[in-house]
Amino acid sequence: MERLKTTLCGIPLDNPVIPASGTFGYGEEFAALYDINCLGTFSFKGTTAQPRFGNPTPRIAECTAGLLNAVGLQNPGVEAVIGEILPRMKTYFHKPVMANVSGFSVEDYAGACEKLGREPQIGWLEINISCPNVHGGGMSFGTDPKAAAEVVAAVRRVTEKPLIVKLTPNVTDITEIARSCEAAGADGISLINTLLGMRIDPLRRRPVLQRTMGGFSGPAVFPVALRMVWQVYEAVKIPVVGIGGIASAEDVIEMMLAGACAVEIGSENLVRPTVCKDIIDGLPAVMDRLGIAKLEDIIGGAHGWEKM
Amino acid sequence: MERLKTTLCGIPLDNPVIPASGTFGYGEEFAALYDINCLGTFSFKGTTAQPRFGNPTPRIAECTAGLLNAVGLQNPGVEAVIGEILPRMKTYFHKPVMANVSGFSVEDYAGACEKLGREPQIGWLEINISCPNVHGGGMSFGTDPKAAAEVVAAVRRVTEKPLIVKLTPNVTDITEIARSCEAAGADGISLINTLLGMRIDPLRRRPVLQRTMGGFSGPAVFPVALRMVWQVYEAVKIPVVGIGGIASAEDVIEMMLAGACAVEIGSENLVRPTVCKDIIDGLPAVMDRLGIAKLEDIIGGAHGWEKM
Amino acid sequence: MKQQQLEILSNEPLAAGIWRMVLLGDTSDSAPGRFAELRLPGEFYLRRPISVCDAREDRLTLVYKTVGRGTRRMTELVPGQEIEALTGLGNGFDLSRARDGAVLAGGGVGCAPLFLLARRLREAGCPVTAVLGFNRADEIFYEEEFRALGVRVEIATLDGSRGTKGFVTDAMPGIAGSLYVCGPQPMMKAVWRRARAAGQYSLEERMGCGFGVCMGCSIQTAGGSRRVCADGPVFAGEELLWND
Amino acid sequence: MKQQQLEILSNEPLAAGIWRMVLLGDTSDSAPGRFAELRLPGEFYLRRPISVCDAREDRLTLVYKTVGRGTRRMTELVPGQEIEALTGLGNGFDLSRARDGAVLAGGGVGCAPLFLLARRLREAGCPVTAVLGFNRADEIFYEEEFRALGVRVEIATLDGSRGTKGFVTDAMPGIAGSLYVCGPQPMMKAVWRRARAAGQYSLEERMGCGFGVCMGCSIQTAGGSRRVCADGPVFAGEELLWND
Repeated sequence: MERLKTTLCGIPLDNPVIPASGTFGYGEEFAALYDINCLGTFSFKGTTAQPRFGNPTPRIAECTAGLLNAVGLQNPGVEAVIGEILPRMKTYFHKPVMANVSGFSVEDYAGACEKLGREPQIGWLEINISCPNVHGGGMSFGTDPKAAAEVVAAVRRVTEKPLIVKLTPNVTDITEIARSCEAAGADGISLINTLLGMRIDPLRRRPVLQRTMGGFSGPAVFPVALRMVWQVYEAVKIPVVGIGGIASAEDVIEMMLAGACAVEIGSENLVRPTVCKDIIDGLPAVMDRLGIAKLEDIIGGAHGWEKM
Repeated sequence: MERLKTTLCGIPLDNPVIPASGTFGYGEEFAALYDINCLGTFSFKGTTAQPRFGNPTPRIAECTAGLLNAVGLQNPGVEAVIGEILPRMKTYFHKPVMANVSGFSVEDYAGACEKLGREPQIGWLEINISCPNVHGGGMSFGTDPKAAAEVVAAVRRVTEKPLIVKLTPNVTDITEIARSCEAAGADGISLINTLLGMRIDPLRRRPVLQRTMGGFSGPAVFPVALRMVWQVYEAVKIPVVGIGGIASAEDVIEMMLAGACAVEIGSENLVRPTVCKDIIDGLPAVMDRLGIAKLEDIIGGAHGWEKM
Repeated sequence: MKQQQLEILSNEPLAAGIWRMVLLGDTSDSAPGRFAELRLPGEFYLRRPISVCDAREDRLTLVYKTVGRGTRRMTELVPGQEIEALTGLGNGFDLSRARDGAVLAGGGVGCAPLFLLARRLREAGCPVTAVLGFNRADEIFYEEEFRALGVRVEIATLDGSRGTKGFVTDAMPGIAGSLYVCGPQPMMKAVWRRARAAGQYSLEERMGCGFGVCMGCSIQTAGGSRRVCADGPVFAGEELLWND
Repeated sequence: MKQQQLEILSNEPLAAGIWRMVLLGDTSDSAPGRFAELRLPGEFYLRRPISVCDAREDRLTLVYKTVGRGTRRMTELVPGQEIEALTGLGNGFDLSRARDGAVLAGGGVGCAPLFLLARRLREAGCPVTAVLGFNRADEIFYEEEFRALGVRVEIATLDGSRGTKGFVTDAMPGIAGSLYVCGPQPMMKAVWRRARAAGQYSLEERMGCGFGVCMGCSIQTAGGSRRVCADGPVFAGEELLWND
């Protein structure tokens, strides 16, 4: 449908709906429920240079309108992703896919990105400098503009593929990090990753998560995500992908009005497995009600309202 | 009831339940619904040196499990609070009360605190260095450890009353600010103030709030608040007051297990006006179910669980 | 203010985009111009403020416009369901001002609170004229109900599909007696410009609590800041700053 | 996996802290040892995984323990209500392993999934012994239902208020045939230590999605990492790392 089309770093998308990394696996479980080729694309499970088991359980805690996770980047490693998973993915997904990459050093990121960047099905590399669930990795890059720039610059040198940097919201000034990534050569910014959160089991008098804290996501974080998308849209010129608590077609439109050219849907996939398809199917009727002809027309459309 | 008693900076409280500033006015509206002397105490509407009307409307936006506000410290100013409001308050509230103070300069804070500190009914001064809804004030003190320390030190010089500093969660490292306030002479830390958030009206294609962004509060923020209370409890030796999304007796207990010696209840007062009384009444049964004899026994009780 | 459980007796469309809900409960504090705050089931955190359209014995009638997710959800509530409410909120209209007669000017769903006002004024023997403005004929509601009270009714529609074509002001007779106004901001401003007389205006504003503590709905007036929910929603025209 | 609306037919207490819910829907994918994820009304974000206790034609029986807010909320659901569910989750028990006979060891609410397993085994003509352990006599459920299938039932209670005093292991006969185990971690560990034989163990773990995508319930096994929800919940005893 023409009116849902959008573009992400030069690559056209049939629609702006992208399942977020860590909530969609490699798409196989969802492909059993619906044809996932209806998606704009999807961002597959965060990949690291080496295979990782992740953190001990419990890794999950429930919250009002969301959940905490402390999975800790469980994945089979970049070699297995390229050797085993991508060949299989071709059989059920026929569009460019987004590879989400994490690391513990600049070299980790660059190494994994170089390898993944060579794979033809990979359309975008999404660099996760925001994982709160691993020691000494991920999030520490995302809270320091200099460290973030180093990672981006190193990855930039090893691939021509569009480079999207996924930011953590656990910072005082998100625009500082975003600008630093743009200056270092990023082609896009996606945000937000999870807020650092915690729950305690009052009966056992200990944290619910074995790792004490975890990443908080779900509809509860939507207002924080929307605010940061708005701020980053004003701070950088590269495209912004909105992530955080999206659960309906209306939420997608709010994110796009704030400045997102596409959106990623995370937690909601876990509790309503067909949510992405439902949102794509539901968008035209919501657009009609709101007087929106084409989604591309409204990207950033709520900025500058004071002057109207 | 003996088992609910706690202590805040040396002053005994009948229970840990404290309505939070900005959600309880000066208590009069609630006193019409129930006897507010059942409360531990309450923190009254944020007071500034000069009267303030605050921001233009709309000042309120709804969110999943919470709301945004951009009230902007509307209050009649410290002179009117002392001259008109406190004399009336004596007639319906018979316990020490907490005065919440905001400002736009170090002198503002010190001036208002000096005056309020002399009032006999004021038990604690709660310095709000975290208001996101005013230009050049509040939150900028709360995001910089040095500026926070300056405010605290200045207020410390003008009053002997217990000084509680209310922190913003919109920072990369909450413990840095908390330690800085402790070093500057604070007697306690209360947290969290609101998360900076935003909503957009998709029909009118503009932010819902006239001021674009506002403070996000409600049950949605509880996991973030709990995490920060946990972190600050480990970072400082002074008492911690837990604030953020508390809506039930179970939430109070979770906060106390994380390290809070008392809690403030905010947004929930707006939608369930009797919530504070309901929680106080409900605590004993919940404590029975969880095997808690006295609330004071569980403060910080979930720390060190790994060693057990 | 009273916190109570109300039982839904009926909930049905009244006109295009306008619904009526009748509830069973204590209506002793539901005076003309006051409102109730309803707690909706589901994901809605804040209550919904809805003004009282009528209150008779234990029947509370609320008329509402479906504008967002919350009011759309309200249309799904069915008879027999209970709904938690704060009732008796706001100051309400001052009826003692109306002596020789009253003119009631309503715009759209703002006509609803004027109904209980009209009924009470008529019961006191006061002659009442109601000027009711709508966008189109299919949005008109309660015309016959007003007439049945013995109220003179003038209708205005923007597209001319019924009554006078134009705004409420185009259908307003010369002001005779007290003026009571409720409707969208531009409509009330137009009435104020036309009348420039003492009159009571019922405002609408996004609210947090609805009972005066959050300062979410504060406005500046000639007499200082006022809370629309607790000091209003009804204000004297000369108190308001019309920005003109 | 199937996403479907189930209608609640009944929901009642079965023993101390143990409830049974019978639902109407498609049970074609509800094999022994599998589970359903229920979406609760209200403030609960994650679904609740509940293992299948019985499935006959269009009746799905779930037995659950009230441990937290979610399961307490479940007890408030009433017949006639619809509940959204993902059904047919997990691998389930492998019945083909049971030839000469089966021993089923259950602890507390972990006895529930053993019931459908016992029924299917008995229907296939397999002799079945069920060793059911509880804390106290008032927590025992389904003892007669197991016996009615022609199952030999041994009861153990921790406080000795019924059957053998002690753990399930204290009431276990010499293992004859295949072993199927479901219960709390310490109980399963005790059974494993006692048996050290091939056996199938049904694990419990906090889950995010329940269908294999969030990696919330991953465990390390002898054969590498496994997702309890999608690769399990049933694992061979020798696959599991018992930390002993």
